[in-house]
Amino acid sequence: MQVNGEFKPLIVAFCCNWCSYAGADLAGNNRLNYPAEVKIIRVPCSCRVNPTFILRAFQRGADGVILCGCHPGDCHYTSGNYYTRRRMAMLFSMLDYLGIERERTRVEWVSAAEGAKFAATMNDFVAQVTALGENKRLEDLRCKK
Amino acid sequence: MQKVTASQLIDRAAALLSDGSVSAVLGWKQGEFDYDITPAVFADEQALRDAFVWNDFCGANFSKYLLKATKKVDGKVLVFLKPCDTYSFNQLLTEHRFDRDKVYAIGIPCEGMADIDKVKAQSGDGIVSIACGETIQVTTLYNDAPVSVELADVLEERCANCKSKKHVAYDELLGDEGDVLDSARFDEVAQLEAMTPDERFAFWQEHLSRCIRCNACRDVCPACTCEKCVFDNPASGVENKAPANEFEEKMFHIIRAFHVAGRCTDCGECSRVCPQNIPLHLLNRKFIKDMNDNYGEYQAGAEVGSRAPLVDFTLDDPEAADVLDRRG
Amino acid sequence: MQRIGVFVCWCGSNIAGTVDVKAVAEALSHEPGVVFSTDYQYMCSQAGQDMIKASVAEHHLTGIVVCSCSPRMHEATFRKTATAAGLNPYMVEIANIREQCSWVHKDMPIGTEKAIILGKAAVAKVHLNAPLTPGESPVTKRALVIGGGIAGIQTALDIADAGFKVDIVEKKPTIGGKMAQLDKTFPTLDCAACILTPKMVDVAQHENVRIFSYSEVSEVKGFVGNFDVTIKKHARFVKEDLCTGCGACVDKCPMKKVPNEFNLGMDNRPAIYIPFAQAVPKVATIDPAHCNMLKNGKCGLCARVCTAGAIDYTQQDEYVQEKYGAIVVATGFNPISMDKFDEFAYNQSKDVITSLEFERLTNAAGPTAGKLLRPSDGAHPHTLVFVQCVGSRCTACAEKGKEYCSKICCMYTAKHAMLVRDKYPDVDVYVFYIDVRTPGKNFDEFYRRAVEEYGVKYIKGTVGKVVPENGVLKVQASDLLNNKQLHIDADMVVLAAAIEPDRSARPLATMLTASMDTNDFFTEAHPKLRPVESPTAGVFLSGACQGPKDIPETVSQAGAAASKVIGLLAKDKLMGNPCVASSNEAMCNGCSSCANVCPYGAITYEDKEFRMPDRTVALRRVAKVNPAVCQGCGCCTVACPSGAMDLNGFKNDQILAEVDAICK
Amino acid sequence: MNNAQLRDEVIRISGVNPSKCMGCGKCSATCPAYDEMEFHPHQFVSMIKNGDLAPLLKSDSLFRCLSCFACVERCPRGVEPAKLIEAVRLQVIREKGANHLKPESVPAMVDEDLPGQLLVTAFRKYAK
Amino acid sequence: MRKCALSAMNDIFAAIASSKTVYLPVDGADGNAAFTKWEDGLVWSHALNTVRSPKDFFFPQTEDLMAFKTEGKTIEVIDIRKESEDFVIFGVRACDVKSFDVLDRVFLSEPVDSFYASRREHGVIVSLACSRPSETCFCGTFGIDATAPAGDVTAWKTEDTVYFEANTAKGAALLKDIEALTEEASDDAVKAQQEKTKTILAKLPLANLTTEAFGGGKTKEFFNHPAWEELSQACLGCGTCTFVCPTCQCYDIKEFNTGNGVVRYRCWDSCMYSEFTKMAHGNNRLTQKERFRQRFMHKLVYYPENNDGLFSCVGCGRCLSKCPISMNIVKVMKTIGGNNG
Repeated sequence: MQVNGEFKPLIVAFCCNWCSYAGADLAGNNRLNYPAEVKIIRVPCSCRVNPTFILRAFQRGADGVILCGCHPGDCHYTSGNYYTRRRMAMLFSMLDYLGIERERTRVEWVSAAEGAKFAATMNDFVAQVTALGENKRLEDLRCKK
Repeated sequence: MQKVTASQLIDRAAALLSDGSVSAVLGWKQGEFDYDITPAVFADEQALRDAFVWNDFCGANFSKYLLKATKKVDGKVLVFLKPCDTYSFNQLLTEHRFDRDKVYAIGIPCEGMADIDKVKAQSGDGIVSIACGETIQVTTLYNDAPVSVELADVLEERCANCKSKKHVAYDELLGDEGDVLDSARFDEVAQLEAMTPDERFAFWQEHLSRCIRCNACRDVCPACTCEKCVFDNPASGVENKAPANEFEEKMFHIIRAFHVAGRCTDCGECSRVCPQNIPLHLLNRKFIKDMNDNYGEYQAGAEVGSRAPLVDFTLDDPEAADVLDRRG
Repeated sequence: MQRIGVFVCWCGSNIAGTVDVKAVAEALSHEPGVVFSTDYQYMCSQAGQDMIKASVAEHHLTGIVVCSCSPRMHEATFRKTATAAGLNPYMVEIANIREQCSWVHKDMPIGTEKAIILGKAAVAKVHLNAPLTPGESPVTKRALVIGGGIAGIQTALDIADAGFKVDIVEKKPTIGGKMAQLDKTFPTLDCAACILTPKMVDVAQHENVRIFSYSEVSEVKGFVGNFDVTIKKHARFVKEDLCTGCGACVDKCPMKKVPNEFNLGMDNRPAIYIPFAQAVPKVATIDPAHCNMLKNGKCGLCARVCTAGAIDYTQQDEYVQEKYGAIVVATGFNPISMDKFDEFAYNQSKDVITSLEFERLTNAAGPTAGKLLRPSDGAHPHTLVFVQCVGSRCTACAEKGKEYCSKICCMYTAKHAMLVRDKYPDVDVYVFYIDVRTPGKNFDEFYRRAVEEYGVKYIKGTVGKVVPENGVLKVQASDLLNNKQLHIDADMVVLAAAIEPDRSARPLATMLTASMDTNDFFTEAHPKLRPVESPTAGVFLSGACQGPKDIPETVSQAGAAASKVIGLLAKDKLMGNPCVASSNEAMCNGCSSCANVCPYGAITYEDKEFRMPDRTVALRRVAKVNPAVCQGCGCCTVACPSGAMDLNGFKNDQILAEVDAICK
Repeated sequence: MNNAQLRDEVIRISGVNPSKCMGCGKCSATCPAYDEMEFHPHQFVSMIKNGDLAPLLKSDSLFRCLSCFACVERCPRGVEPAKLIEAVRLQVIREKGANHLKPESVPAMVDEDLPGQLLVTAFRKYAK
Repeated sequence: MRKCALSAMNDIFAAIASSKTVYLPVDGADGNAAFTKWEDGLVWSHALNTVRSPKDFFFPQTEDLMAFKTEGKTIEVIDIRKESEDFVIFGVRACDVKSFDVLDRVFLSEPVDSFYASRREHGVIVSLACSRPSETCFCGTFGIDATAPAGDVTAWKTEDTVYFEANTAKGAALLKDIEALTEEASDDAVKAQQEKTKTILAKLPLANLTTEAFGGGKTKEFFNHPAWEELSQACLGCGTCTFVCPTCQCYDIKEFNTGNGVVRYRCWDSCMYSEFTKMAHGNNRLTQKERFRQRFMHKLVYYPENNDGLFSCVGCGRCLSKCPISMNIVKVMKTIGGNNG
C-alpha cells in the first residue's frame, strides 16, 4: 500500500494462542514498538495454519506473511509446531521455486516470555518486506483498490 | 517393445474369469486409432478377445479405477499393474481407499510408454496405423512407406525418467521382476532451482498461464480421491471453475501439489493428460525432492501403511529458513 | 444474518490514549451486520458488563465484538457476560486493541486505523460464529495403575486414600518391582525392604485397592473418564483365594533347578515358587515351562501336599473387563543387556556382574545371604572395580547403548562402594567415572563420604577392557588425571548398566495412543508444566517409564500423578472444550491423514453407509473425532486435503474471513 | 598453516567431529600402545579439539599408534580417535612434501608380487 | 483474389496492427500452437490447429460482467464492460469458423448476449484453408469444406504465398487496408491445392463417418441406450473435452468478493463437472453416466432439434487428441449410432 508516496507493507502474522500471541501481548505490556502494518490473527496452534490462509492473505493484498509458534519442544499440544515446521518449510520452498520472493514469508518461534523477540522480529520482518516492495507475484488484481 | 504380450494377458485373464477367481477385468481397450486407448472393464472372455490391447500406448494407471470398480463389481476385480501403477495401488491402500480383498492384481513388466506427440514429431501427422513390435511402425497419410520409430526415442517423460521397474504390490507377476532405478527425475527440478527467482517466475508464469482448469490433472491423479475436492466446494472459499487470473492459476496448482505432497507416487499421469502440456510433474517432484533432501528418502506407495513426511516429524527437522538457505 | 453489537473499551487511557475509541465505534457501526456500536471507559467493569447485557436485550444482538485488551485477559469475562445475557458464550469475539495496538503504537491516527481493522476482523469472524456447547461425559470413578513397583504402589495408595477405587495390574507374580530387589537405598542407607514391604502390605490390605498380579493389560478402548480395559490374568495354576502362602509346595517340588529370576539367575528356585518371602500376594505360582505335571502329567506332588487344596492344574488364562476413569502408567525400567559389551567380559566371567546383580549379592535375602562372595568360586574378593556409564551416554551405537544419562548409577555405585568398604575394609574398591553426577538433597555429601571417609578410590577415566585370566580379572583402564594407563588385577567387576524402559511399554503405548520418545520413554504433556500427564487425556505417568528416576523422585512423581487422577475422578462429569475438531462425514475420505497427526488419538474411523450419487448405498470409512479427547490444536484440519475436518471456534471460513478483513 | 587451519584440515580429512568427545578416556583405556606414547589417544582428541597441534606434529606418538582401531570400536560417542591420529599423520607427511603420490608414478611401482590392495591403499593414503 | 508472399506477412500484420489488435496461431514452448497477440517478429504457426479454439475471442473463459461497490451498508452497481476492442484473428480453420455459427445461434438469438454480440461485431475472422488434415479430422462429417473455409476473409497458404479472398464487407474492408501490400492473383494455385487436399480428405480414417443416425427427435431412441454405461465407464469427469471444444458454450455466473466490492463474472462451465447446473435442490445429473450422456446428446440430438438440424460438433478433432482416457464423440457416434464409418 502506498501512503503519501511511501510504501507501507501489509503484514499478516498468525500467532499461536499459547506462546506467540502471549509473546505479542508481552511486547505490548512492555510497550515495545513495532509497525502497525503488522496485523495478528490468533490461532490455537501454529499447526492450525493452512497454506490456503497464507495464499489467501497474499491474494487479498498482504505483502508478507509470518507464522509464529511455540519453540520446538514447547508446543502446548506437544507436536503441533513440528508439523508446522515441515509444512511451512515445504510450502515456502515451493513458493520460492515458483519465483515468489522468499523474503515475504517467515516462520519464527516466539515464546510467551519473548516480548522483546516478538517486537524485534516484527520490526525486522517489516523492514525486510518494505525493502522488497509491493507483492506483485502473488497478487489478485481484482482485490486492489 | 513390451516384454509380455497382449495374448499372454488375455489368456491369463480369461483363465481367471472362467474359474471364477475374478469377475471382471480392468484393462486397456482398443481405441479409434491405434494409440488412443481407453481404460475399460471387461466382463467376459469374448470382450477381452475383441478389444483388449497391451502395447506401447497403454499409459493409463488403473489404480484409481479400483475405487469405483471394487464397489460396483461383485467378486474380485482383476487389474493389470505396471511397476509405477503398483506404487499408486499401495498408496491408495494406505489411505484405505479400496478393499484389497476385492482385487486380484497382476504385475506386468513395462518397457516404458510412448508419447504420441513425440511419435508424431518423427512420423508426421495423419497417422493411419501403428504397429508396435521391435520398433514402432507408423503409417501415415503423408509418407509413402511406414516410418520406423524406436520406443526409446519417444518415451513419455515419466518413462524416460522411470523411477522403478519393480512391482511393489501384486498377487501374481507375469514376466520378470525389475529393479528400483537410479533415475534422473530430479535433474529438471534442480535446473529450475539453479535459476534466478525471476527466471523461475517467468518459467512458471508462462506454463501456468496456459492452464484452462479442465481438472484433468486432478481427476486422473490417483492421490486425488477426495469425496469433494476443495476446488469444487463453494464452501471452501477457494472454489472456482476457471482460473480467473494469474493468482488463481498458481493457487490451484500450489494447493493441489501440497495436498498430494507425501502421497504423490510420481506416477506422472498429471503431466501425461494435461492438454496444455504444463509440466505439472515438476511441482510434485519439487515436493518429493525437498522431502527427500530434508526428511530422508521417502517413496510414497513403496509400502502399505508407511507414514508420509508431512504427517510425521522428527525433533531435529530443519527450520523453514534452513531448507531455503541450504539450497542457496 | 447476525445482529452484532460492538463494544469499544477505553481501558481508561490505556487504549483511549493512542486509539480514538469513538472513531473506532463509529467506523465499525457501518460494518454489515453491526446494529449497535458504542464505547465505554472500562468494559470489563460491572457497569460495562451490565451495559453489554442491556444492549443484547435492547438490540436483540446475536453476536458480540469487544474491542479491548487481549482475549487472554478477559475473553472468559465477556463470555460469562454473554451467557448472563442469554447468548451462547462462543458468540463473543475480542479484538485485541490494547496489547497488540494501543500499547505498541504511539501515533493516534495509526493506532486508530489499526484498531478499526482489528475490529473489522472480529466482526467478520463473529458473522461465522456458531453457538458451541461443551460436550459432557461421565467419569468412571475407578483408576487403573499399570505396574506394581514403588511408583505404581505409591500412586495406588494415594488414590485409594482419597477414596477412589484403584486396580493395580502387575505382570510378575508379586508386586514390589525393582525396589524389592534392592538392598539399601541412598542416601540414607535404610534397607529397601524395610520401607517398601509395609507399603506392599498397605496396598494389599486397602479396601479400595485390587491387585491383579501375574496379569497384563491386553486391550484399551475408550477415552478419558471412560476407558474400557481388558486385563489378561495369566494362569498361575494356584487358586489365589485358597493359597495361604505356607510354602509346603515350594519345599516339596522336585523340580528345583529353575534359574531364579528374582535373584537374576544367580541361584535356583523350584517350578512352583513364591518369588520372595514378603511377596504380595503371597501365593505360589507354577511355572508351566518347568512343571513336570503341566508338561507331561507326571508328578502332582504339590497338589498332594497342599492342605488348602489350592493347586489347580487345569487353570486357564482369564480375561477381566473393567471400566476406568483414569489410567496411570508405571511400567518402570530394566537394566540393558550386557551382551554387546564384550570388552567387559560379562558373558565370559561370572565375576563380572551388573549393579542390580550386586544388589542381590549384598542382600541378606539374596543368594549369598548378604555375604560378598565371588560368584565364580565363593571366595572372598580383595579387589573390586566398579565401572560407571556402561551403555549410558553412548551415541556411537544404538544397539549397544543409550544416548541418555541413566541418572541413578552415580549414586548407587557410591552406595555399593561405601557398603563394601564399610563391611570389608580389606577390600580395595575402585570406581571408574566419567563424571560424578550428584544433584539431589544430600547426594554430593554422600558421594564425598564414600571418597573421604570410606577410602573408595575414584578414578577419572574408564575401563577399556577386562580379561579373565588365571582366576583374576585383568582390568585395563585409563586414569586421565594422572595421565596413566592402569592395569588392575580385580576379583570382581561391577558394571553400572544403563537402564531402559520395560519392553512392555511400547505395545502399551500403542494401546493407550500415548506418545513415546525415541528411547521408548513415555512423553509428558508438557516437559515443564505437565510432567506427570501424558498428552493423551486421562493417561498419567508415574516413575521411570517417563525417564530415569531414583526412588525419592519416583515417589514424588507417583504422588503427583495420583493427585492428578484424584482431581479427575473427583469430577462427576467432564466438560469438554467445545473448540474441538469435527469431521464432515459427507466429505471425509477416511484416508487417515488426520489420525496420523493427532497427538491425542482423538480420531477413530468407522464404516458408515452412504447414499451414493447413483442412488446405491455404499459403505465408506469416515473419521470421527472424540470431543472428550480432542484438545483443539487443529493439526488435523491442515492434514485433511478435502477440508472435511474443521475446528470449531477457529473454522477455516472464520480464519479466512479474518484474513480478508485485515487485507481489505 | 596456523593451528586453527591445521585443526580444520585434520577434521576435514578425518571426517571426525572431536567435539562429540565427552572425555571418558575409554580410548586410552583400551589402547594397546598406550605406554609407547607420549600423547595418548584421549589427549589427541582433546588437543585437536583445542587446536593445540604443534606438539602433536612433533611427537613420535603419532607413529606409535598401531591403527588397531580398538578406540574406534569402543568409543561410546563415535569419535573415532584413530582416524584423527591418521589425519595428523597425513599432515606431517604432507608438510614434508616428499611423499605425495601422483597417478602417473603408480604404474612404475606395480609389482606382480605386490598385492594390488596395498597399492590402492597407499595411493589413497598418500594422494589425498 | 489477392496474394502476398508468405515472407511479407509480418508487414501485413504490422499494417493491420496499427488500427486493430491482431491474433494468430504461434508455436509455444510446449510444442502446441496457441492464438497469440501479434508482436513484431512473431511467426505464423504451421500447425494444423491450436489446442484452445478461437471461441475464446468471442466467449472468453472468464469475463467480468459487472461490479458492485460496497461502502458500509450501501451497494453501488458499476458497469465494467470492456469488450469493444477491434481485432482480427488470422488462421481460423474451417471447422472453427463453423463453430461460430453454432455459438451465434446460442448467443445472438433473443435475448441477445450483448457481450458476445459486441465482440462478434468488433472481430474480423481471417480463415485458413487446410492442406494437411490429421487423422483426427472429421469436419466433412458435418458438411464442412476444409479447403474453402468461411469467415470474413478466406486465406490459403502455399509454400511461399498467401492468397486472400474477402467474403464479407468486413473482410473486404480489411483487404482494402492492406491493398498496398498485396497484389491481384489468379486462383490457379488455390484450386490446385484444393484438389490435392480433397484427395487426402477422402482418405482420412474418419472420412466415412456420418451423422445419419442423429439429429432432432432422436431423444427417445438414444436416451436409454445401454451403451452409455460402458462408454462413460472410464470418464474421469474432467472438463478437457468441453474446454477445448469450439462449440461448447455453457457457462456459470459467479461472484467474487474482492474485499472492497463484488465482481460478477461468468466463466466456462462443463457438463462433465459434478457442480454443473447445481441448483438449490442439488444437481439434476448425479452420475458421470448422466453427465457424459448429456454432453453427446446435446451435441447430436438436442442442439439440432432446436437449431434446424445443425449439429453442435464441427469435427475439429480436439477432443479426440486431448481426452485423457481417449473417449470421444467419434466413439460415441459409432457405438450409439450403429457401426457407421
